[in-house]
Amino acid sequence: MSSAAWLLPAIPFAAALLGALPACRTRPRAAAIALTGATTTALVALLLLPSALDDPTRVRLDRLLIAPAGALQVLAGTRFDSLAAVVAVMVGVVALAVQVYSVGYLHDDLRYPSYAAQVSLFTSAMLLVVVASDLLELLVGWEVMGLCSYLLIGHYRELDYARRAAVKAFLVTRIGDVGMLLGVAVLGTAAGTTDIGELLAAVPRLPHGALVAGSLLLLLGVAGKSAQFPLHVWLPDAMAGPTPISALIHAATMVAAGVYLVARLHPLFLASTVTLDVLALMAAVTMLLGALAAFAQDDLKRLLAWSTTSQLAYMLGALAAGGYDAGLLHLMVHASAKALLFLAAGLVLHAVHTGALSQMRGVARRMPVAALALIVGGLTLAGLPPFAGAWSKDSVLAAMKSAAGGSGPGPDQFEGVLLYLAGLATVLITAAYVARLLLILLAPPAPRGDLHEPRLSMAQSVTALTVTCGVSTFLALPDALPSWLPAPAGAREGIELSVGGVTLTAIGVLAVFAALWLYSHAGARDPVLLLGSSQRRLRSGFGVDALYDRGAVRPTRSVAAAVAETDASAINHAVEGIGRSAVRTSSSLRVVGAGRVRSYLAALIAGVLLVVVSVAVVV
Amino acid sequence: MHLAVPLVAGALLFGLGIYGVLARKNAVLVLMAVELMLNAVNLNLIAFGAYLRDRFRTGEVTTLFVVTIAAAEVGVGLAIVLLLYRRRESVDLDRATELREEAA
Amino acid sequence: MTTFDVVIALLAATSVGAAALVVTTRQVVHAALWLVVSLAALAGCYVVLAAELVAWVQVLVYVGAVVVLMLFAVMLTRAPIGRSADTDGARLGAAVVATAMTATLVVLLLKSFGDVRVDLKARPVGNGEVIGSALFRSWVLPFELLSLLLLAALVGAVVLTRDDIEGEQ
Amino acid sequence: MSLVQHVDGLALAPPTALALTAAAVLVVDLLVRRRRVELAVGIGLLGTAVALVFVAVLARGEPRATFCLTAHACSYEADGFALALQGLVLLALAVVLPLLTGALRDHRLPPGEAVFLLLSSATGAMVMAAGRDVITLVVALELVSLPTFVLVGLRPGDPRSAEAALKAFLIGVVSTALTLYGASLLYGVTGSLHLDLIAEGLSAHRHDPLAAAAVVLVVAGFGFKVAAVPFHFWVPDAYSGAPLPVAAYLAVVSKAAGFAGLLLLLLRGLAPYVGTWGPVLGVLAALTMSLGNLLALRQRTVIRLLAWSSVAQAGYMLVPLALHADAGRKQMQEASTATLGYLGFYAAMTLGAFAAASVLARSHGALTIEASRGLVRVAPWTAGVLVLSLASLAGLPPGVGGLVAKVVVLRSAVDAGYTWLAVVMAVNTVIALAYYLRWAVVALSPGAATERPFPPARAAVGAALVAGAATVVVSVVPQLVMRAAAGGALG
Repeated sequence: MSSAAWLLPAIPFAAALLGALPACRTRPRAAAIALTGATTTALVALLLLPSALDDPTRVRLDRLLIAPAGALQVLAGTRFDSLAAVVAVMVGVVALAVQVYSVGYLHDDLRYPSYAAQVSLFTSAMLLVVVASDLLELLVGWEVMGLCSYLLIGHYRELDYARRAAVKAFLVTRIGDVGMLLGVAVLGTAAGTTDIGELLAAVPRLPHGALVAGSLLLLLGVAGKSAQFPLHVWLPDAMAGPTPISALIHAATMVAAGVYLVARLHPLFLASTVTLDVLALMAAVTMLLGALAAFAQDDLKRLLAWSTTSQLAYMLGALAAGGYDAGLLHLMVHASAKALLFLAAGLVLHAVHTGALSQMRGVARRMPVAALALIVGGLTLAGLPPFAGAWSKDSVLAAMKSAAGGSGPGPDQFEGVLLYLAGLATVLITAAYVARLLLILLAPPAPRGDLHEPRLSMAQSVTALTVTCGVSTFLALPDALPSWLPAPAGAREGIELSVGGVTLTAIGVLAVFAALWLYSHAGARDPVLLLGSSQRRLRSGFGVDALYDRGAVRPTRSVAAAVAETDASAINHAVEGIGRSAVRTSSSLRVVGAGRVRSYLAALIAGVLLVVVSVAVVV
Repeated sequence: MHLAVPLVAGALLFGLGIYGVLARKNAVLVLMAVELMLNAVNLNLIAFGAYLRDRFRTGEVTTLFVVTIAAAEVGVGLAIVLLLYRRRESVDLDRATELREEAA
Repeated sequence: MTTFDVVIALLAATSVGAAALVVTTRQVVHAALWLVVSLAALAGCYVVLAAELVAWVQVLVYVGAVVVLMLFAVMLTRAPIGRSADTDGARLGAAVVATAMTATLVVLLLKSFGDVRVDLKARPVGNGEVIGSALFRSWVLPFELLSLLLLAALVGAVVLTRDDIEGEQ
Repeated sequence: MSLVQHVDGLALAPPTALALTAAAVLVVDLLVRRRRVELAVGIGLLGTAVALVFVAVLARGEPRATFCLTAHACSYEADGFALALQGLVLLALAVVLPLLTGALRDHRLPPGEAVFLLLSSATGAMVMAAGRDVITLVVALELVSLPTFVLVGLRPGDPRSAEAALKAFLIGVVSTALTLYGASLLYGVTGSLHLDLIAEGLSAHRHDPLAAAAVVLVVAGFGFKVAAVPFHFWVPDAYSGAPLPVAAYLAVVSKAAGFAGLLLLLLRGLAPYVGTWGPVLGVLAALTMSLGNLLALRQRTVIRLLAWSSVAQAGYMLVPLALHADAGRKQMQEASTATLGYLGFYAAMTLGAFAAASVLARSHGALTIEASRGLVRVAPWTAGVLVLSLASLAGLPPGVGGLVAKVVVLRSAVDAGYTWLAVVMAVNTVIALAYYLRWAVVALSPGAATERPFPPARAAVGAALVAGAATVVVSVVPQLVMRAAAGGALG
């Protein structure tokens, strides 16, 4: 039974391999392979779920490869518990929806076969992260995901900005990955193992320094993957990829991986207050920044992207406050809501051929499926009862509140208070941008002209599926999840739901809705105008990008400029993104290779002499 | 006998060899300088052998090996120099710079 | 100070002086001849240090074979017999590096072995028989390896200088 | 006392088999006139296989030692360390030899002599792994090097080949001279040239500046072989002047031999002076990887890119040797495992890249990186091997082998307390990513239909596939490599 967990990453991997074969590169075959793979994966995940939930405390380990003893103990295996089972179902279902949807969405795209294979690989990598029993193994999935995101975001490679966005995503997450790699090295060294179970068991006896350093470095990786400040800059640009990919990246994979890692290693993070402080601050900053930027966007997909950044910060904030179940509940709820919103957004974009919100006034009135999906997803995101968002948000806020009270696990009280305040403010701003989105898309009058819901039966059926599936999950999850996912020792047990809290939040959200509705009705104005001149600043995410641009290394800027002027050799110029200084150094080093053997010899002997003298003096 | 006498002589030979290797442009002259360096090694080995009275005769045996190594090196080295001369009509090391880092 | 000191100091000084000429003379052929002097003086040192066999090998192999090879190379590459300008390059840098290296080595050697005396009267003689048996009792492996090295060097030198294999016509 | 040392024939069997094969190739080549290339390479492969069988037989038994001065000082030991490296050398040879066929035919090189030289050099590498005294190590070093200088200069009619040979030769002999001078000083200080006896002698002279200088000097020749800064200058010039398979040999077998000697010398003979050489090697490792990667960034030709990459990789392999002054047996053992393990992964992925480059060289002539555009259309399998190898070298999945190797090395740096070195290495892996991926992207992107003056040599494609398969194997079951590396007890 336990070894069946291998199937989860293996099936989509096989689909990716098959899909990469030249013989399978025709559209129908590629679609058949991708869909079969995704369906089987989702089925396996669902089949594995009941037995995992029967006894939520049980961890099923299966170690396939056992590397040599001595210096390096690398165990590769699966670690399948209720957490992995639940997240695997989420990944499997969203991936299936995305694959089905993509068949229609990329109907006229010649590169569909490779795209489908890449999505399969992406799913496989995420599932490997989910079931990995060893940090090194997890790292493999983690890196493959980075690679796939690069390929998929850059899918429209004729478009400059798509290539730029792909390189940017890759480089920025890669910066985080370096931290991650070092963190794994530090923790593995200190604990003598990289096996997740053994590592967690070893947490109490780890030296404090290694614990703090290791967890902080891991946090860097989390920030990269889950798009947290200051490494959040890649996510809004990643919208350059096809819309289903945005759904996949934003809902179930990639960004969820960071949150999943923190949940997976929750006891480790809880053991280091410094790390929790940093995590709490990072989450507080990101959630506010993301929500404000989302409100100010002019572009539908960018709005959703910034919203993802903000909501991820919410989950991480919950985990920082020790609210294990609260964070994971929000992860699930958000995954369904975001998938729904993105797939609906795809329908709208397909109809109006633009991403600009100003061109979309009222379009959803002519598109019932999209409208329904938008309303369900939007209200869930805003946290309005009876949708599950209300419960998940409230439980997150409850966890933050206890952290602010200084009780139980979590960051220091100061950071706790900050986190709680940011959380409260974010609820209201989230309500505001959701209200704005809905007002624009649903406000009368409905536009005239040739506007209809695209005849993508696939897309419609998926949206319908997601709506039903979503609604049921939304209503059922809050009840069941805590009993499914027993919190690890040290974390807050269960979910604190208070009808009072939910009511208060709901009243706040409704007040925001009403205010904006009144405002926009007063003259059919976009609520964003409320921001006045600060809109531009907010839209650019407080100019963090520009700040990076102007920085000494000018990473993103030169990548962008450099990539723009070349074709497929994007990576070539990513070099310059890492730093023109590196290339300049490299050029100046050319002197040492000027071809004269006598200078080689002189440098050689002088080098030896230098070392001889220095060791002779030191000894 | 002062052990320092052959040792210092060896160090001087070694240094002269280094000078020759670095200062000479003619490849054959560089080879001669390398021979000086190897002979400095031999002088060291023989002097230390006399001082240590090693029953395995490590110093002298190693000297014989170094002489053999030097002979093999000279054989191959001169063959390479002749090859270069046939291609370039020159044994000037400073002119053998076709292989180099490209200008940016 | 013993007679041995005087003799060996004279021989060593001859060798070093000749070596200095090897690396400074402007005439390529002269350099080869000074090399003979330097190496022969070293052979003298070896005799004083009781390494008879090594001294013989020094004369036979180095002076007899290596230097003759060098002279051949000088001729074959048509080096000018008289003074030639293109023998040297950056001499100052070379001198600085070489002097620094020598000075370091001399200081370190004197620090460690500056006051060590060796009694050469009771020295164990290293004639052919002694060294030969030491060689085959203790050092067979590198000896065998050297035979392969010499064969490889021979084949290599022949391959490089053969004219008839220049392909790609 | 017998007149001749006792010799254990079985322990010596692998290098002996290779040396005899080398001689046989030479003789057969003189006698036979037709199909000389196939014959020479075929005999070479046969000998390699026989030697490999001997290595396997020895690996199943107890460690053996022979040519002993006393019970404790032997010149040759066929222990786990030696056998692991000998196995590596032989497997690499099995890829290089088929690669050589193309070069032998295209450039009309003398097949018998070329194979003979290659096998002699490999014999030196085999003995280097098992040698336990400085004389044997230095002679083995020469035996590895001298034939390769000739092989580098073997491209007839090409002055660049002669220049490459000259540069490699001069830097090689000067490094050897430094090593020999250092060895003579070590002999003076410790009274012996056997590694274990040197270690005893050095323990008695803890703080002798002369001994410290000797330690540095004696490492020089091995620094040349592994291409560490500042002995690396010959690498790009020699690789680009040499026939491609010879460059592959230099990058893998010759480098492996250098590391074998370096590990033996440092961890066994010079262990008491770890406080001296540990930090030095840390600095050298950082310089080597940084310089290699920075210069690789700007290369436009395949060979120079691979050359600088091999310099950078040598830097990574030196990292475990950066040990602290109080490092004990256990740490040294782990350092040896880490370097040896990295070497194993490195060999597989580098051979893959070189084999792919050989196929390219034949089908494109000019070897710029740009020339590999569209390779995926022309030769999909070769492109696959190339991309896999590059991903491995960069430490990216699916080349998990490279990732494991990097983690092992990184971990050893953190273990030894060299956090700064770990940071330098992490930055370097990011830089390296750029040039490896750039090439991979070019190879994968569609390009103009390329002209192909030659069809790709079947042997070269085969060699590429073998190397690619090896990379896949070490990526799927990295513990194979690590176990072999960990078996290498250093005495």
